[in-house]
Amino acid sequence: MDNILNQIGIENYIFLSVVLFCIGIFGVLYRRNAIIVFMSIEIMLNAVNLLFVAFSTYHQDAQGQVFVFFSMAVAAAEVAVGLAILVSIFRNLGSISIDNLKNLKG
Amino acid sequence: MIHIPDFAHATTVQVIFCFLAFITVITAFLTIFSRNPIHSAIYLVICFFSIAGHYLLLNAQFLAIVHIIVYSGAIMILFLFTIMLMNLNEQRDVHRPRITRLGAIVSFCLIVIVLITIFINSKPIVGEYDSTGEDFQSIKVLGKILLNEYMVPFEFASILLLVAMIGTVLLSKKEKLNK
Amino acid sequence: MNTLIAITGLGIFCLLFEILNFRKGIIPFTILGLLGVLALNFYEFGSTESYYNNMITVSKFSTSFSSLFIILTIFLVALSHNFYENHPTKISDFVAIKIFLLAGGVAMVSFGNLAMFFLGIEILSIALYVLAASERLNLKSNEAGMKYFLMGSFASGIILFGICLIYGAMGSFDVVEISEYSLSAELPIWFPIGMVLVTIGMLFKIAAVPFHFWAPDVYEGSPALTTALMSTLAKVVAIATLFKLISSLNFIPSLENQDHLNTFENIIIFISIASMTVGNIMALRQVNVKRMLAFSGISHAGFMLMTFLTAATSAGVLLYYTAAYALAGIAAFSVILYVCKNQNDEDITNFHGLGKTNPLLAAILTASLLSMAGIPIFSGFFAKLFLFNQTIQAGHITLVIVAVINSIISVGYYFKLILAMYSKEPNQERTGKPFLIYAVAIVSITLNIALGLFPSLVLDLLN
Amino acid sequence: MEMDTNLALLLVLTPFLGFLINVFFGKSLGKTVSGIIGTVAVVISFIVTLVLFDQITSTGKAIEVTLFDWIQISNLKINLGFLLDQLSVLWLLFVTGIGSLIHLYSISYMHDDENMHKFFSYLNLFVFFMITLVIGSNLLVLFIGWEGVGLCSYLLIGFWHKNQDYNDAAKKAFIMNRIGDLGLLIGMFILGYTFKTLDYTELKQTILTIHYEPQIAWNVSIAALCLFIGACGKSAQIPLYTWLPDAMAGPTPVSALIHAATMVTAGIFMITRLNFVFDLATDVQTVIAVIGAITSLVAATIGLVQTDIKKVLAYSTVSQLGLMFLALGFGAYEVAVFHVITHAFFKACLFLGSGSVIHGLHGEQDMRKMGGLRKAMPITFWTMLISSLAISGVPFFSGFFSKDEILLTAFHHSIPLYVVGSVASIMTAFYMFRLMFLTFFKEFRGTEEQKHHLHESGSLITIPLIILAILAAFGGLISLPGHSWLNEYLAPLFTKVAGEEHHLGATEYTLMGVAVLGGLLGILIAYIKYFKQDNVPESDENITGLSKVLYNKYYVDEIYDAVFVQPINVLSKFFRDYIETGLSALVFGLGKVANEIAFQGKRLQSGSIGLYLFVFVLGMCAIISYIFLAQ
Amino acid sequence: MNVSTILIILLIGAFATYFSGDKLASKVALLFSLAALGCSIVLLNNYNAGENISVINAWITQPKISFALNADGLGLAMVLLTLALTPIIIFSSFGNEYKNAKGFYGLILFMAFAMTGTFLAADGLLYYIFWELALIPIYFIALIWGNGDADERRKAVVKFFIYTLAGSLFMLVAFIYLSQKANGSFLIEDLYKVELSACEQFWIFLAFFLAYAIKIPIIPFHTWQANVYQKAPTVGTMLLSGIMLKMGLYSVIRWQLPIAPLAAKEYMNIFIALGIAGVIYGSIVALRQKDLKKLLAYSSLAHVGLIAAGSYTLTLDGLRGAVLQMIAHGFVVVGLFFAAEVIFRRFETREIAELGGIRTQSPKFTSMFLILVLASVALPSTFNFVGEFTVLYSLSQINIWFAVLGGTTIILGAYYMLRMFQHVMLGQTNSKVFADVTLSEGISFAVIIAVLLFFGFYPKPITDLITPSLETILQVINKN
Repeated sequence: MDNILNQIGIENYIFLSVVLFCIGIFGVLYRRNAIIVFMSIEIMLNAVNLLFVAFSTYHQDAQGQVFVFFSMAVAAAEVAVGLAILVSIFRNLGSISIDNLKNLKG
Repeated sequence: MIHIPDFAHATTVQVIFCFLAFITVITAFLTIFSRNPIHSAIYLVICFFSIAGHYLLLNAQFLAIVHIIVYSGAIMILFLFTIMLMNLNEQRDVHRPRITRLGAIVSFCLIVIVLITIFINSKPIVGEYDSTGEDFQSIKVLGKILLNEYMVPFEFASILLLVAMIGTVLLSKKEKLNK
Repeated sequence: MNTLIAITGLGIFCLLFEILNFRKGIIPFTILGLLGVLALNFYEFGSTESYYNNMITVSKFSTSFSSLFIILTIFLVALSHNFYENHPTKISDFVAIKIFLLAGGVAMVSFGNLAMFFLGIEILSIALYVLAASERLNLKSNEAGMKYFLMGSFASGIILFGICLIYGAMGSFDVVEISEYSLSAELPIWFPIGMVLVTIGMLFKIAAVPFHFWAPDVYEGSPALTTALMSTLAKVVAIATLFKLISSLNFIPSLENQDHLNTFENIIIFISIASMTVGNIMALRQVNVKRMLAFSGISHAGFMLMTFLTAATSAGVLLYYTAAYALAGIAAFSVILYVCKNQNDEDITNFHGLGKTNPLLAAILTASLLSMAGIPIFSGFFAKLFLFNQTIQAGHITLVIVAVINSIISVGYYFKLILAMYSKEPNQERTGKPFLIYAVAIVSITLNIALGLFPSLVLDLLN
Repeated sequence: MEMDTNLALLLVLTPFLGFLINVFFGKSLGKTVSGIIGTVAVVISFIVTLVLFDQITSTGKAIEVTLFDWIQISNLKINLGFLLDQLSVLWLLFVTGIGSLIHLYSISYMHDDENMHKFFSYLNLFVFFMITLVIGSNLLVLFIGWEGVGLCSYLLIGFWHKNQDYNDAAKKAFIMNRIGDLGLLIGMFILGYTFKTLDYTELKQTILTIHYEPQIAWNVSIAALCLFIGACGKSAQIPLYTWLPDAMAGPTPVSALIHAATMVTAGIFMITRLNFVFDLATDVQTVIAVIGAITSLVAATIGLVQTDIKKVLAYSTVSQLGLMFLALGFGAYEVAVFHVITHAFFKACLFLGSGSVIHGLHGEQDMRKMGGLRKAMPITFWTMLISSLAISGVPFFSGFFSKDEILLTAFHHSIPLYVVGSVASIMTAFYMFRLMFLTFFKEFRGTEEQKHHLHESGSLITIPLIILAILAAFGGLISLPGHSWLNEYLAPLFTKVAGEEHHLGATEYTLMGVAVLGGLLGILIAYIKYFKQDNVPESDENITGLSKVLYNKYYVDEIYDAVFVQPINVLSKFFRDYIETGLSALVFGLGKVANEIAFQGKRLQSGSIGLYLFVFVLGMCAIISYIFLAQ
Repeated sequence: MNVSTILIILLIGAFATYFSGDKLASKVALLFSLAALGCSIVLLNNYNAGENISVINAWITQPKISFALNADGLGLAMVLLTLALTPIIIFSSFGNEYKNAKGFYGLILFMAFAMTGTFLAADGLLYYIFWELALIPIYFIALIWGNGDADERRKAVVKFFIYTLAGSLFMLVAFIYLSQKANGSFLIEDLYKVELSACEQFWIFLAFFLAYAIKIPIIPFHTWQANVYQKAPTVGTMLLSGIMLKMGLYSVIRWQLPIAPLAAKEYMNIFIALGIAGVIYGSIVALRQKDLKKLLAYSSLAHVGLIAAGSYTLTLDGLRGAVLQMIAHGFVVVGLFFAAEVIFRRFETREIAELGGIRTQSPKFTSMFLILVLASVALPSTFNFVGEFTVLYSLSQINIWFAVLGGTTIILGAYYMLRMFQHVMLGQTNSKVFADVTLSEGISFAVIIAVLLFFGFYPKPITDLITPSLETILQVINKN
């Protein structure tokens, strides 16, 4: 079976995931809505996952794909905990804008 | 060296890749720029699907399925659920100060430029990508690796999920305060 | 490996205790269990083995740091008794989370595969997010949890990206393999980039400048015991892990091969100086003790980073420094827990007149602060001494001089607290002498002083 | 040898013992007993001195006593030891002798003072230190005594310590002395460094045998100059003389003993002692002569217009000391010593006499309020008259011989200085008789109350007066021109052919005549002005012109105050208020700067996650680009 | 028996005092301090008999740090000074009531422990540890039992602590650097043997100088001094001025000069000049002080300036004079501060302007005070004269102008001290009652005065004790 990377090139995958990763970073910085920020973080993680798979193909090695499973587990756990925190903030504050979280400073 | 796409002689795979990449990037941006969180979530789902498409393109079918199940199926539902629970709509989104946006854009450009430049400057990967022809990404192989070599991390991931579970319970459980 | 299994088992037992409705015994049992684990860990000391396809490698480094983590966890669990008095239904959760956190920490220093490292750091982080936000009705706690979570998962993303690039370069997650490949001349640039990204992520965890902003806010907002945990256990785990990453992946030799070493060292020096300076100067104006200790922790992170300049030989120094710092931190926090119980905040005014109302605890807090400031006979002094010794040996005398100047600045705020205790009039009555808090404070400060009197005990473990 | 040691110790320690007894038990012993103890202590010393004197005159050999090593300095060895030779025994004679008389006098004089035991203890301490000064075998032991007598002078000037003016005077005396002491110390350092010894005998040996190089000659000159500064301080020479008149604040016996007869001659003693050093420094000798002459003239002019009886005597003392230095400057040490002795007699007598007057008037010292005391106090009057005649150089009184020798010496060396000295002598005669006329003649000008109580003092006061008057009258016999016992006695001390006996030729007799005439002229003017014309000095505010300048002592005190004291005080305030505060602020400033940075930094720590992440990303970019793009 | 016995006695004493309770604390502390003094005298005898009373034990292997206490004549002399002054200081405080006396006296003994250790330590790091340890007790003594406005006091004390710590940390860096040159050893003999280039010596010298200049203090590093002296309780002031300053001066002789002799020789004149500038500056500032303790502080500044100048001459006389003067100054300054305390006990003030007229009420006290004042201005026949003379003599060997300028202390010292004496003790009888000195106060004074006068006439025992070790140090200095 031909390696698909011969047609696309690993660089392109790297660029794609770098851009995607950076979009995630951008989202985190750009949005004040905590939910969207969470989503941006998910985009970052997915960018990495994509790269893992690409590298896995590049090395013809399954470990990269296995790692993606762990990464997914982590993402799920993070989202669960994050949303739990978000919910309790929403209950206390009535808002999920991270701009309202400025009590601790100085 | 950067691979300049040669659209005239593009293979199918290349066209699909470009298309998927385009969708991924656009929907990712749309996720961020949408005013309505629900729209964001929808765009994100599309984005995840396109990433699953990439996985398929890379011949990682099992992973693509899992990806769709976990992300689109579980995580996004969790998001949507929360959004609806909080009854968020676009009016709720507070005004973003210009300086924030500027900062975000600046840092975005900066990091993209830096990373891309580094990768471009780096030694190009020369030659053919070797293909052993061995099966390395079927469910069977993955299962073997995951449950043989990676047994400990696999178990350890369960601890991670356990912690997340306890944590979530801890954060949401009401209790009688005996003060 | 056995240690890790034992710890995990202990965590699950803790959860079972809740089901069995045996809350009262949970803390004594856990402490006993942890002592058992500690013994087990000692038993493992000296052997160099790897388990399960090299997922976990046990070495002197990992066992000695694990022992330190276990000891710290014992103290933290002991402190939980009084801290969670008002949350009887949740106590098993809290204890279990701490135990799992310890498991994450142990995994982080004994990883043989980057997957273990990543999972370990995630367990640690998620447990910390939960603990930070654990006072669900307290907005400050919520905010702290949220901040920590957002920034922490951001950092996790970066670490993950770094791991991915390392994998891309090496085609493996195995530490041994990576360290072998990393010495080869034909190395894609992905590897150093990946390493740098992982390093940045870890620098965030240890709160080094400019990735430190979360620390003061989170330390201030979190429940005091969580702050104690973050500033002692979590910080120590992170720095030890980063040290292990950099040294066991042969990162520095590989940089040397590619003529990047100089710039990398400059970065370390810069971050170290910046952390020390920012931490110390910012701490000067703080009135919240937890916040002050957060900045102090930032500055100590700067000091600890100095060991990276001599990574080949400085593992013992790092162990000593972290032990000295963490023990002093535990002693300080146990006093803070006592003083600020039933207070809204940890403002420095709460400490007024402690020297009169409670001379023993005041003395312990003073001793721990003096240790952090690096005054002789406390182990903090020897830690700095060995650190400076190493660093001067490596020829970075300017860095040492900056560190010295920073030590001087640090005295300024440590003494603010001491002054408050001894030269102000007491403003409140404190009753009760909770046994466990006293015990933890006394034992930890005694250990600290013992380390100071016999530094070779710890220092020679890793030499 | 053993015997000598014991004698020397007895000599020194008896007054010290007296001091200790009076300090610890004086109060409980009662005034009279403590006075007697003090006196007896000095008398014993006097007797010991007589024994020693006898021994010295018979054997002609100096007695050296070494007690133990005192200070170790690498190339110097300093013993605590005594040297009893002709010079020191001679000095001891009048120190202990006059000391005994004054102690005796004080028993009566101080009887009304509640702290009489203290007075005696101080006096004894003074005698102790003075003896130490005189008999020390090296410069450092001399220095013990030197500073010790300064201390006693301080204590005794400020004896009436409730009056801060007196305390000021005491302090001034001590500090001016200390300026001199520094000179002395420096002189010692140079000597020690050049000759590796401070012991008189060894020093003399070394100097006589050493090979001369310009450097050593230079060192010796500087050392001599420094030593002379020391002598200036102690012996009240220009520019360090202003303390002596102020020192009259102390009780009169103190003025007699310390500020006339003994302590102030320490400078002369020291120079005489080190004559072999000064002989090598001829330039310095010239300086000494000039300073001595000027001092004698300046002090005499000031003395002309003073109205305080003790001040007159004080300036007279300064003037006479100036004359002694004049003699020293010409290397005529024995002449100076001769004048020291006669001066001790008549000046002590004058002071004690004035004390008697003051005692009789219950503390009044202003001559304008005296007058006509001749009848009420005949003994005082007669003894003082004798002494005044002596100081004025009236022939055949002791002062005539000694002063004449000085002027003679001066004439041989330098005519201008001779003239200055002579003028000073004429003035001396004038103001002394001015004093006599104002005090003892005419009508009493004080209050009725005082007049009522006028009486002659008791026998304890008059006996010392009489003895001193006799000595003042006949003391000159020890060194008659042409046949000087004193010169022979002192001869072993000097390196030069001792006291070039002035051939008594026509010049000498002419000069003698001139001096006598000058003295008589002074007396005559005083007679005309204050007896014939019945002038009384104006009250303070009416004094004008030159006499105002003189009355105010040429404003030297004010000048010193403005030039030295005030600047130091201003400097002190400046240092205290600005430099100290500034330095302190500098240190605190560093802390403040750190605090200010912290304050600004707190604003950066704004609590905004966006900002935090922004910095995070920027930091990350910076690190990555530094590592990978910086090449 | 070796010198560690003294340290053990003092350390045990500190704890025993703390646990003996408030009532007994002062007596227990006195007892232990006297025991330590006795022990040190026995050791002195043994030392003079040629017995080896030094200790050396391995402590930390890597870097090589030993628990090495070396008792040579110099060290013993300083230890004797410390241990002789400690009982006096403790005894002098019997007239005061202190809150929490057990802590107070415990800290005093602990400080004596640390200072003794500093004087004995023969390992750079051990020395440094003791040096720093001595700082902590005095910090608390000044902070808790001090007087005056609490805020001002805090400021002064913290400044003092940070300032002195700042200096000594640079010394630590120098030590580490040196040990590296000495193959990881901190032992003093090894450090003496290190061959350093002129440049290295310069920096090391400077690092040491910073530590010592602040501790001694030499101008312009003295700004902490006057305030702390004023604010600290008198016991603390006595400890600081009587003993702690001497730690700095001792260290100059023991550590700084032999380790960096080239630099010491090269820059000798500058450092002598600094010391002498301190003499003049301190004296002038002292003139116009309003507070008695501050005045004494500045006088102390002047005196230690002279001692420092003497040490930097690098001559045997200079060193010997410096050591003699250190001991003498230790006693005098303790006595003077005690006098200030005696006045304070009766009048509750130290403002010079508010004092005066004490002499009529208490001649006994006046005499003792006067003797101390005179000793302080180095009247011959007091111990101080011996020291000052020797120092000035050594200065004159370097340059006569140093001696002249340094000698101004004789004049200016007399000026400010007598001025102070006049305004504090003399003048019209004070309207407030000045009770005569009590027996215990009298004993303290008497002991100090006896020491000063005895050694003023017979300093030989001390000179003989210190000279051999000073000669050894000079040999090290002049080795190349």
